Amino acid sequence: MTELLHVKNLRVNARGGAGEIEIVRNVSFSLGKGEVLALIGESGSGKTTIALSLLGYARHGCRIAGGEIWVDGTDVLSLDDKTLQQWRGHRIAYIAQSAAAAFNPSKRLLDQVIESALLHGVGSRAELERKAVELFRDLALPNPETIGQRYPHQVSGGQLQRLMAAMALIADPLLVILDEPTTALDVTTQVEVLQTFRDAVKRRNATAVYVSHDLAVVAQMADHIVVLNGGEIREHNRTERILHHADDAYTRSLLGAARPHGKPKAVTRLPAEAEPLLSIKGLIAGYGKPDSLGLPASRILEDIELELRPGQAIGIIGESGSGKSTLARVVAGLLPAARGKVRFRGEELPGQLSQRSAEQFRRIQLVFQNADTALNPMHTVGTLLGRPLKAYFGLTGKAQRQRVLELLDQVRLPHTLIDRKPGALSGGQKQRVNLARALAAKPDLILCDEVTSALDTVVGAAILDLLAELRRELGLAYLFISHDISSVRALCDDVVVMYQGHQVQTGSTSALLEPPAHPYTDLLVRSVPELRQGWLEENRDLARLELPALDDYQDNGELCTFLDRCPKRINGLCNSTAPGRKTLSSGSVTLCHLDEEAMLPLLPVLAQPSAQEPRLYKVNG
Amino acid sequence: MSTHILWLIGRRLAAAVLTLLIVSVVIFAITAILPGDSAQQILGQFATPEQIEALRQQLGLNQPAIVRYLDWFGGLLSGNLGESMTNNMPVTELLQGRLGNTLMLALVTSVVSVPVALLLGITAAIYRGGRLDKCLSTLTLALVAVPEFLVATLAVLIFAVKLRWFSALSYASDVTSPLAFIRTYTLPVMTLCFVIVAQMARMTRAAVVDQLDSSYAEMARLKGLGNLRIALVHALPNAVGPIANAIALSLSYLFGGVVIVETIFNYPGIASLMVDAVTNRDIALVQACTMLFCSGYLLLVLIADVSAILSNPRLRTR
Amino acid sequence: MTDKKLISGEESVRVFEAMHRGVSRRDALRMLGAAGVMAAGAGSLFGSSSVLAAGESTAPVGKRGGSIRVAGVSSSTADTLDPAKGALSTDYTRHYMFYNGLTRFDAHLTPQMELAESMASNDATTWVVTLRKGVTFHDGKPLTSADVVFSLNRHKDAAVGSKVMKLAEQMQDIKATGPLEVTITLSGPNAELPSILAVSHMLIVAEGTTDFNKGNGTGPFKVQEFKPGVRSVAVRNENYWKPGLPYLDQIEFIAIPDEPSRVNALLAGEVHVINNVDPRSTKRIEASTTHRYVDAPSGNYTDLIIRRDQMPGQSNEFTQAMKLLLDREQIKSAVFRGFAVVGNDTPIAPGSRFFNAELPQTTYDPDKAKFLLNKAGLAGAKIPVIASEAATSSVDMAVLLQQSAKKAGLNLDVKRMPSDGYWSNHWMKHPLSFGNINPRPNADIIFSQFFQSTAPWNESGWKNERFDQLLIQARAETDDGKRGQMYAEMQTLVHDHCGIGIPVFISNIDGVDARLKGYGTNPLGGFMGYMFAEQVWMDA
Amino acid sequence: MSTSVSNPSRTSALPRITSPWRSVGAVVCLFWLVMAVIGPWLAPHDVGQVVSDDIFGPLSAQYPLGTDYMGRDMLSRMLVAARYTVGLALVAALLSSMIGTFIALAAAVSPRWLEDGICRLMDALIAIPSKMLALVIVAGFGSSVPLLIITAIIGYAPGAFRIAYSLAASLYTMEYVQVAQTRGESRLYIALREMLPNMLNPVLADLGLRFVFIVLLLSGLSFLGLGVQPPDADLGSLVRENIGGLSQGAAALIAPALAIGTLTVGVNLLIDRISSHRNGR
Repeated sequence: MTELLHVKNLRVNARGGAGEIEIVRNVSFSLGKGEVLALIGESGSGKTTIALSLLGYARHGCRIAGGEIWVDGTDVLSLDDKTLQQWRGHRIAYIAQSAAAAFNPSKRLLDQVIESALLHGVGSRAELERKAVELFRDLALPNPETIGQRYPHQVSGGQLQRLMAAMALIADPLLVILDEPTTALDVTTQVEVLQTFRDAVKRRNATAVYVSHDLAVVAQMADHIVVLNGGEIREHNRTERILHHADDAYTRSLLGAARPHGKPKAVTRLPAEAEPLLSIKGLIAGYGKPDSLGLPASRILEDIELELRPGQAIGIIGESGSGKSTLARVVAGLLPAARGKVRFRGEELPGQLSQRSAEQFRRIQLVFQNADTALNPMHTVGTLLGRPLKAYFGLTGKAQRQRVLELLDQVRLPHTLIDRKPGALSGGQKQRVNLARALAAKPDLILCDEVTSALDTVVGAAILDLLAELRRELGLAYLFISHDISSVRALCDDVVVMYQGHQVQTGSTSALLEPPAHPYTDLLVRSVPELRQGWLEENRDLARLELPALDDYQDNGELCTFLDRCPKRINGLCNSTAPGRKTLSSGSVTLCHLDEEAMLPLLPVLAQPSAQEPRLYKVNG
Repeated sequence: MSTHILWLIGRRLAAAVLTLLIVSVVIFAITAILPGDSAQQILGQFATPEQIEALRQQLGLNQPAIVRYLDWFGGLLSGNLGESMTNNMPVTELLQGRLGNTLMLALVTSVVSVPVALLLGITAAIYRGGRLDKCLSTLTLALVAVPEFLVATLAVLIFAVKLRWFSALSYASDVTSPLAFIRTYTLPVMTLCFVIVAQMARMTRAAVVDQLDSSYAEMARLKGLGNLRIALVHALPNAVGPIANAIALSLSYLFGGVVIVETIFNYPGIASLMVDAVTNRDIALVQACTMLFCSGYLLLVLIADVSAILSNPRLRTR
Repeated sequence: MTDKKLISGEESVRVFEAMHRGVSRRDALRMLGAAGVMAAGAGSLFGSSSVLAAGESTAPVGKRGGSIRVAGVSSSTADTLDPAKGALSTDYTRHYMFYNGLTRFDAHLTPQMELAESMASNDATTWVVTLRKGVTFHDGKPLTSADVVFSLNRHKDAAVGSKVMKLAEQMQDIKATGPLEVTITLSGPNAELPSILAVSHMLIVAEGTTDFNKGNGTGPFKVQEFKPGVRSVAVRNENYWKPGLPYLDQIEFIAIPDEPSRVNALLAGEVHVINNVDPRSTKRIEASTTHRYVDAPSGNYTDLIIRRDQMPGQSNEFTQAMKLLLDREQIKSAVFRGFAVVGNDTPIAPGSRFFNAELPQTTYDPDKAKFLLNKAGLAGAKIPVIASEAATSSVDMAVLLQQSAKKAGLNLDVKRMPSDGYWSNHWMKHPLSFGNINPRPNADIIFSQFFQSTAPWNESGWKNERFDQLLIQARAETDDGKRGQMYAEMQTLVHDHCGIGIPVFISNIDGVDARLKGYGTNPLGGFMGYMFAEQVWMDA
Repeated sequence: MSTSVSNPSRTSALPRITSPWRSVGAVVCLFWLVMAVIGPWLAPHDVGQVVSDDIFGPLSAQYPLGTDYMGRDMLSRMLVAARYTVGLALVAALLSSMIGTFIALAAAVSPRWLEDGICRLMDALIAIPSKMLALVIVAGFGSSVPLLIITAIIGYAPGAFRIAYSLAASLYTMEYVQVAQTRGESRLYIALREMLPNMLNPVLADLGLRFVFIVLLLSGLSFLGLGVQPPDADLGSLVRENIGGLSQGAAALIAPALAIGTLTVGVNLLIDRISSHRNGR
């Protein structure tokens, strides 16, 4: 196989406060024509920096300090600006992580897709437009003829990502660079996009560099894997070799973290009749002006029923937009419920913050997903943790400091951090501080809103472990909101699956993950890529589900919200009446018309996960 | 244009009316507590108390301020801006010619300054961090700091007195040919440009830089587009919102803020009319001018907001 | 002299020049009276107008044609074409373009017959004014006695808001005693009536005029355009009653309040005449070959007002000390760059009629002032002194006074007030402040308006019985020598006791295009005493 | 209404400027600050004293900055003027920024109706041209130093409000603010401790421009015959009163004009440095 890409001793420096720091050190690798190479590593490993270097580009504050990058016999780094411009988008194409951000919001999609090729003289506008439509069709985009006339905000995230691929492929580049192209997508969408990417790459016999932090995804796409850490190559090998016989310790730790965390921790359950800590009944909430019935214009949560006993952990799982964070906001008092009752320790929990008692404030703590925005960047760790101590317990001075140090111990942070500001902490440290702040209140209930999703796999796993430990030590109850099934599984006793504001399934964690289940739960669980090659091929059906035909119907807002995507929908039933709650034999409650038989998987699962290759329930992030 | 935008404009107009109402009360209150009234001002240095009393009676200044305000307001509702106290001319008549002049000066200044400001701002943004950017930044800052009467006087001295290229005075009524137009407008427009270009350029730069730092601009670079094309075709349309707002703020200066330029070039505009009106305590005229300035300002901001919406397909097509 | 039956323009000049030189008042009155009596029957014999014009100017007769642009100092919506309301030099200048008075001032402030053919009185109390025949207003209406009665009576109506209401009140009765004859009865004798009638406010408007913006007068120019606060355009009145006048076809009159801009506009050739030139700008005008400046000494003064009815001005020593602290020479040189005449704390300018040259000149003497202040117990006191741009150069003068006062151990605190509202809110209302008085045509008017105990504008609030008696006596005194003595004594009283310090009389400086001819000076003010319009021509 | 499209980023109008430039800013500011403090004592002559017959005199050993339109020593006048301009403009700029920011914070944490009311009132004040407002106030009440400051505040605090409000409104939706809310913190605490520290950078950048505007306002007022009481003057008035010397390029005119220029550029460079320093931390 001819060698298309050869990277030799690549070095990239970043300007820092005290001179330059090397962020990519002597990286060398090569890639044959028609092959796919994956760059994998955690944040800060230099994988994106290397990918951008392949285009002769370094971000603001960085510079390519040395090395050679040979693409098809030309050293990209030796090209002048003009020629480099000609190369980019023409010979080397780039697919960015977040298509939503990488498309210009104020220009039509088609114009953006063909812009680069048009400028590089690949063809006339008409030719290129024709070609774009071809590509759209190839990439399984709906309405390929007209979708190009839309603006970025008018298409979904998965479609944008595919449009980005079309933009990259339209000039038939020698080399395609995919930078975490599915990371920002929901798990069910990710499968579809991965399928189309894989097909498009295979069909064109394109050479690609695939950047990702997700081994399971990479396993589906790449022939070779380069494992990066701290700007250096730790291991470079064929995919199957890395997956099965990793040489490097670091690679093995990555693989370890990517595997699901052990079985749910056995938690001493309180008797069922114990008074629930939190109970939610018939909750409806949303945003916008209330109508004449007092219902908000835009309803986010519909008829939520939930009971959380002291010390229990309930996972709330669903895609973005499913309303899971809104639920946390209602409980925290940031959003008053329009209907329904929320009771805490047997007392009704007022919807307005101003009506809540100091005790209620203290007993319920909210931990946000993104510690960057949840921690005031201008306060030190000491202040961040000291304030709740003063507010709740009146602790000041020495006593306060003492307790802050205890809290740092509790979240396994060194005492030296006490005077630092969040900006000087790592992502994991920030999340620990975020957690410590909640613990400072000695709460009964912590609302965890996607607390691990912004973190690297290894760090996220550590936070999960910490949460589990704290729960054991302090008897905390969690409302654990996540889109990541494996973290929920690792931590929670029960799971609530949400879809577009509806609670489609509720049950114990173990019951949830096995059929029978709500068709959406089924799709969700099966869409998580597994850490083995060939999984994507086996699950082709997930990408293009054949949906049973439906007669015309009118949605009065009460029909099943999953109707338009449901592979098991029943004409005449699902499109005419609202689904009701149903208890399955496993104890799970679903919101679906189907009976248990019908809920069994549509297709037999071909390959059951083996012991060596446990299923990885990883949605994204 | 969707109903959404119409609805938004409608709401804005309603808020603008409310704002104007507040402004009129504020202005009336201020002029009411100013020492002296128009009777004293009209009669001047050598007035006798009897004369002042008689004139007050005649002008209705003896009534309480609230009654006078309501009178004025009633007149306003019936479309009557009132009469100037100093020379008994209807306020509308006094405004007529001058409003045209003010708008003309504002228009010419905008036509010159906006492109220049955009050019400077975008250039600085493209070369951000570079030497050119720093020079432009320091230069614009220094320009902001020069008092405009100095700029104006210097310009007159050089271009009108020494070189005799342009006219030292600017009379809208003198303009009969394009050449006369240039002679008349060059110097005041130049002075005003000095004042507002710097600010607009800085804002433009900031807005464009904001966009150039975004992922889509990086993507455009990785697609092989040149700096200029990225700035103009990609960043600029998305920076329209903040830029339009900055331009609106700067241009609103061209209504009320140009009193010094009007004085030096003897340009009969509304700003100097208002200074007169304040001096003469001519409340109807003060109110009318203020209402004009504020309406102008509110209108510009509205236009800026609407153009921000129109430039953003997400808002436009909602 | 008394034999003369007729009085020509030439002669009238002679009469008033004679007055200046000290011809007895009675003689002069007789001269005028006789002429007036005769003129009633022999109006047609009155010499040609050109003779009258020639009498005023020795320059060669000018060229007709041409239009000029003139820039004054202020323009606002308060600009008016109603002579009664004229408040500023720009108003006066415009009024003299469109209207005529019964009399007019010449370059020596001597009243000349204008619309009046004659004014006759035997007792200086009842005056018979005979009007010129065949004079028409711009709208074609002939001038009659009714117009004069209307014009003069207006001033007495408080609702009109006339600026000369006080002055007009002495005209107890004004009635038409013939189609071209008006009889004015004064409340007391006043031989100065002809000069009172020459002030711009007394210009004659058509009977029943309510809208003055048309400027319907009998003057040399007609209104083509009048926009308050913007400009006025005056075009030649082809039917002007003075044959051959005016010379110019058109005068556009604007205002440029900013002095440097005004000078720039002149030097750039945008305007042909400007007034109120800063003495510092004369060098620039001098440097231009196509321009010149006209320096006109005047009776205009900016005065330090020491209220005698309040502390510390109640102290004679303090008042004297303040006058001694005015460094007149420095004010003349530093503030006015020499374009001023040193004053001696009396309102009569040196060189004017009745100027008391005997009075010892007060000079800057900080030591004596210090002694006086110590005596008054005011050493080291801190006293505010109020000034404003509204009173010409008063701020600079106040600062210089502050410096001088320091040497006498007096701490003055200069407070600059905004021009806006200065006259109504600050003028004469503080123990120490500055005022500014424009030139008045004669000593009687100045003394009556600003120094009589009962005068509303008795700036310093002093009360001097002797002065008040002398003022009344002087009006009725027909012997010129005696009158001169009276005025001299009054000046001494003012100099010694009044709280007014007049450091200098300020010259008016106009800037003119060198092609403009016939441009002279007048002590009344710039723009040839506001009356340049019909006298100048372009020699292009 | 118009508070809506206020992009906070506009406040960071200053580009990052590299280090030698930043020290220039600090040095210039320090220079002027020192001048403001000790300047009047350094003045060789009294500020109102006529020392020379020569007006608009050139630079000379005797009068290092020449003489002014009355023959006064320009150096002495400049030294006094510096105190006024630096002190007055600095105090006024600081106060307007502070007041604007605090009103903005109050509005952001207030109930909806109050927030709307405050915005409307501020809008009205912004809509009135500041020079006009200044004119009306100073014309009416004279021009003492406190009144000049109040005038500048009324004129410029609404502008500061506008920028601060758009910042505060977006900060109010930040998660750490929500955390504080769910902790039951008072509005005052949230405004002062959670939001304010995060607004300081853009508010500082805005302060720089506001300072420039206030210096200009003072000189503009002196053009209209208002401003600092004589014989003292601010730098703007010095430019104004000596404008007659423009045609001969008098030092009396150029010196204060240059002073204003260096002062404003210096202040903005310094502020730029402070904010980037804060960002770095």
